[in-house]
Amino acid sequence: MNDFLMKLWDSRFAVAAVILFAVGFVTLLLHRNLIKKIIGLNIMDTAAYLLLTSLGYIENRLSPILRGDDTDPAHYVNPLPAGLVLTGIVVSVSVTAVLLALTIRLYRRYHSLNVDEIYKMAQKEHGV
Amino acid sequence: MEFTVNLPLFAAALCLICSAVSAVLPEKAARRLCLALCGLVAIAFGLLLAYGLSSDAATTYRMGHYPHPWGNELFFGTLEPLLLCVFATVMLLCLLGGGSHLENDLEQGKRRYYYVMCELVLSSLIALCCTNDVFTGYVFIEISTVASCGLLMIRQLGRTTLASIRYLIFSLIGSGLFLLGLILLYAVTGHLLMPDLSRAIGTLWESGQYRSVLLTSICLVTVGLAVKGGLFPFHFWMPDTYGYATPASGGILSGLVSKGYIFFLLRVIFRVFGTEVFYKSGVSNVLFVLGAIGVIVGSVSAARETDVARMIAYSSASQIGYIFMGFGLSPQLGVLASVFHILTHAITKPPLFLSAAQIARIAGGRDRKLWLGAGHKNRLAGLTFTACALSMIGIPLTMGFVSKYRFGLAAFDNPKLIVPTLIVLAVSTILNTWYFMRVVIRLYTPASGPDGPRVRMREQRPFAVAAIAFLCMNIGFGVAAKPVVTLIEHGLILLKEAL
Amino acid sequence: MEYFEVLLLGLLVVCGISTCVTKNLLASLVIFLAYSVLMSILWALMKAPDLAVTEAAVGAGISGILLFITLKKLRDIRRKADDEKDRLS
Amino acid sequence: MKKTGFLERLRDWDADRFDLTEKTAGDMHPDLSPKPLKQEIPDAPLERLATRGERAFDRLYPVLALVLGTVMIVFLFLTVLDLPPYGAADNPAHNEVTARYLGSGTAETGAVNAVAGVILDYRAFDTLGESHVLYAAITAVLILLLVQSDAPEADDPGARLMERDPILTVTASVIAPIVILFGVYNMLTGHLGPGGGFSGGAIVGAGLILLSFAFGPHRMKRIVTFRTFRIASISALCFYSVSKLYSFFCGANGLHTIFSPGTPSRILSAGLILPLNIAVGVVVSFTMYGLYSLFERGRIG
Repeated sequence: MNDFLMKLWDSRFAVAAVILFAVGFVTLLLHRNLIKKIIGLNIMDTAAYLLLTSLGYIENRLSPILRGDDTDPAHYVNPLPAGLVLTGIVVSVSVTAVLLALTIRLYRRYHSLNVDEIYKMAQKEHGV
Repeated sequence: MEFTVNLPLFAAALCLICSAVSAVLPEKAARRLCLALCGLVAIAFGLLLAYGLSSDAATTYRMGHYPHPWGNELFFGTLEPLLLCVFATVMLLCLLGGGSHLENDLEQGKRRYYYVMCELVLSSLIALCCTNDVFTGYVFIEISTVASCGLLMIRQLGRTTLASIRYLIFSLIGSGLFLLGLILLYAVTGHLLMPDLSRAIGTLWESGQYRSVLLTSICLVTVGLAVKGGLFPFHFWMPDTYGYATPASGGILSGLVSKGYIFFLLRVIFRVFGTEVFYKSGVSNVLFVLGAIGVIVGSVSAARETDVARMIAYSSASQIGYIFMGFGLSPQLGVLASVFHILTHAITKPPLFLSAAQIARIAGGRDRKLWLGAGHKNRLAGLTFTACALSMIGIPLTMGFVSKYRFGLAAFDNPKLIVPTLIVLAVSTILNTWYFMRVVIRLYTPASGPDGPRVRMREQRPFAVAAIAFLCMNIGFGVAAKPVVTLIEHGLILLKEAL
Repeated sequence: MEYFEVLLLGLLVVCGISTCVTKNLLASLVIFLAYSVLMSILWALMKAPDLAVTEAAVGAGISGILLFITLKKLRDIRRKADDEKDRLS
Repeated sequence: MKKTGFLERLRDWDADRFDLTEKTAGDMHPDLSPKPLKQEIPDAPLERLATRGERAFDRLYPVLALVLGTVMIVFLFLTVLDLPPYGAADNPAHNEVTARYLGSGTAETGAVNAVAGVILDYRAFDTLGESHVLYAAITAVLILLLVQSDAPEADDPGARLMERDPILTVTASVIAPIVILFGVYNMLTGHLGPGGGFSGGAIVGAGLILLSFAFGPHRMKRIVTFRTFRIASISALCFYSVSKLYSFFCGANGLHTIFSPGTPSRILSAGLILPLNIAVGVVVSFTMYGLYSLFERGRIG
């Protein structure tokens, strides 16, 4: 038991990230409301980024902004995950914008945010 | 000749630059630029293919000053140039053949953005097929997702907007899973470049360390890309997506975009996990089962559909099932059949969408009941539809026959799966014949009413050019299958060995 | 310091779950912004200042603005539709 | 009388209130596109009812998804417990790759901020793709929301009201310049400290949005029009692609580039990183403002 708790403590960030990832995933997949889906997507993505960032952290080290002549890699945390996450954040904000624009268009036409309702209406709809 | 290896970089960068420039050009110029770009890319990869064949070795191309554990890289042997050459040609022909529909379906003033999206899709296809770095793959997957969503929703109907939001949501689920898989891989290996990852994974697998993390990440990456490609339980966005988009987009989305993800998955299997680890992990069996179910379910759904465009879209779902089934069969003949089927599908599906739209225009709708005798009214479109339907069924001399034959051969590569594979092949061929022939027979049944106006060749010249080119490619690859198969075989060996 | 981290993590999970289950869209949006700010603080603690700045500007800033504007737009559309319905009936 | 208490107003945002399902699809305003498009081919299956299989699937779907979610949590939970511990120095993620980024990063790229060096020099292809994701997104939003006719301003009563709000105007005129200045600073010193093109651009974009809130679209036209938006972001993107093409090409063929790392920790150093940060910043700031403007008004500027 103690062993398990130690493990849990060692990977606390990963555990939190996984819980958030699953919450976001289920919201994105399950929730009927489009706005909620979008928020779920954002939570899923940020949870993945949290996991990635936590991989780069090393205790008692400095942030990866090199100070003076001190270029000893053993003094800084890992800069690669931060770079990847930076890229990822841009991607998720772009996708969020597209999804929101699509939501506005759908709402203008169907006056609903519920995907199932919209789907039913679209099937009933005549012609265009 | 040495300069040829720079061509993928130039092609990708040119696509990105053109996509930016297209947004400010007049619409006609944007269209010409996009067509010219597709042609150029096709020629560039044709040259690269010739270079690859003459040098008989794969090339690792360093992007920038830093070699592989540090910087980005491209990797290409003979398979990638072949696929990209075909993809760029198909895109060119789709845009050419669907041109008249584009003018009807797209709002004036926004047409140039269509070409922006096409160029972005092409750039992401190049990057996905050539990259040697998994994270670059992730970024370009996202470009491809957003751009293909743009191709879909630019026809501004209620249905397409709805279809694009569903498509986008499923794509994002897929890329989220893929990203998580990458992160787990990074956590246990510390690498992102394919050769280093593969080496690290090999060592870890042998030592048995982090076994569960490796297995989970294999599952996540495969499932993520399979969701994006449209494997069975995740295929139901397909009919709306492909069926309601403007025909050129339907062709591009079903023929090329999903193939980009699938080919990237193939590269990940071969160059990151390694075929041994992947086929030992058991994920391949899941792929086989889902693929086989997908083939049957897709065919059954297609047979129940009366709207021809949606029927073709469901048939895409079943073709994708074939491809994943091949992945599940075996890393040699199975994958070979799958790659050939990628080509088949890319060359056969777009003309089906184009000719269906062309026939629907003369017949007054896409419901097959309206299509009575329409084959006489527009002979070329009828002929194209019929020929491509025959190719989908698998009549000799067409590409479809070769890929079915290769799947049959591949079945004997995996003794446990001979019977199920053959049953699936037989059932789906029967269903294919049933639903395609039903439409074709209707096309050529003389209508009882008065003859309507006929569409002549010169009224649809761009479509005629595209259709004839597609048919020539189809028959050409079908007749000369032997060298193509050898080429793919060789390319797969290069892909695996040049780590 | 570690306990502060764990506290933040706990809050993060609570925010993440509650933003997904809240019925009210505005409330869930505000919670989402709190989530983004917490995330940004965590990244600052993890010695990734670039990410902290970016997440504060993007997650809590731009995404928030876009979501708010979307909600406002949706409400305007709904009101217009309601007015139309009242006029018709 | 309509109650306007806080809670009552909050109720206005309830998720269910957005679903006006009593209306049928028939009598809805198809104000989806400003101009009706020429439509030749009616979409065929008009009264296509869901097949039985589809309906069964609809019912099973929530259950399936929930099961899937639970299974996923359990699997991932078991997996991450096996991950290397948080914060340890000997994790597999800290290997020779990182060592070079940190050890020779300043000498090779000239950037003091190792993250900037990684994303704009070592792994620049990713970042090139990333800015094109943003570009694809703004193009998609343009397709969806751009209103091409000159819509009357009366569409937007909120903006006019706010134009007269003195508190907002005064506050914004004090704060917005500071925000924009900070964004520009952030953009220009991306190679020296935390920040860079993306975060700086987002901050500048937020400043522009604040200005637009306060002063309304009319006065914003002096700063940003559709023309400036297009020219600035497209030339920045082209500059980005061309310069990276040049540096990739030189790197791959072992040629000497005209960009040198310079003296680290100077403002004019780090070769291409500073110009690239500026280009990314321009793209991002205009894109962010453009997104806001499209969402709010259906046009840019």
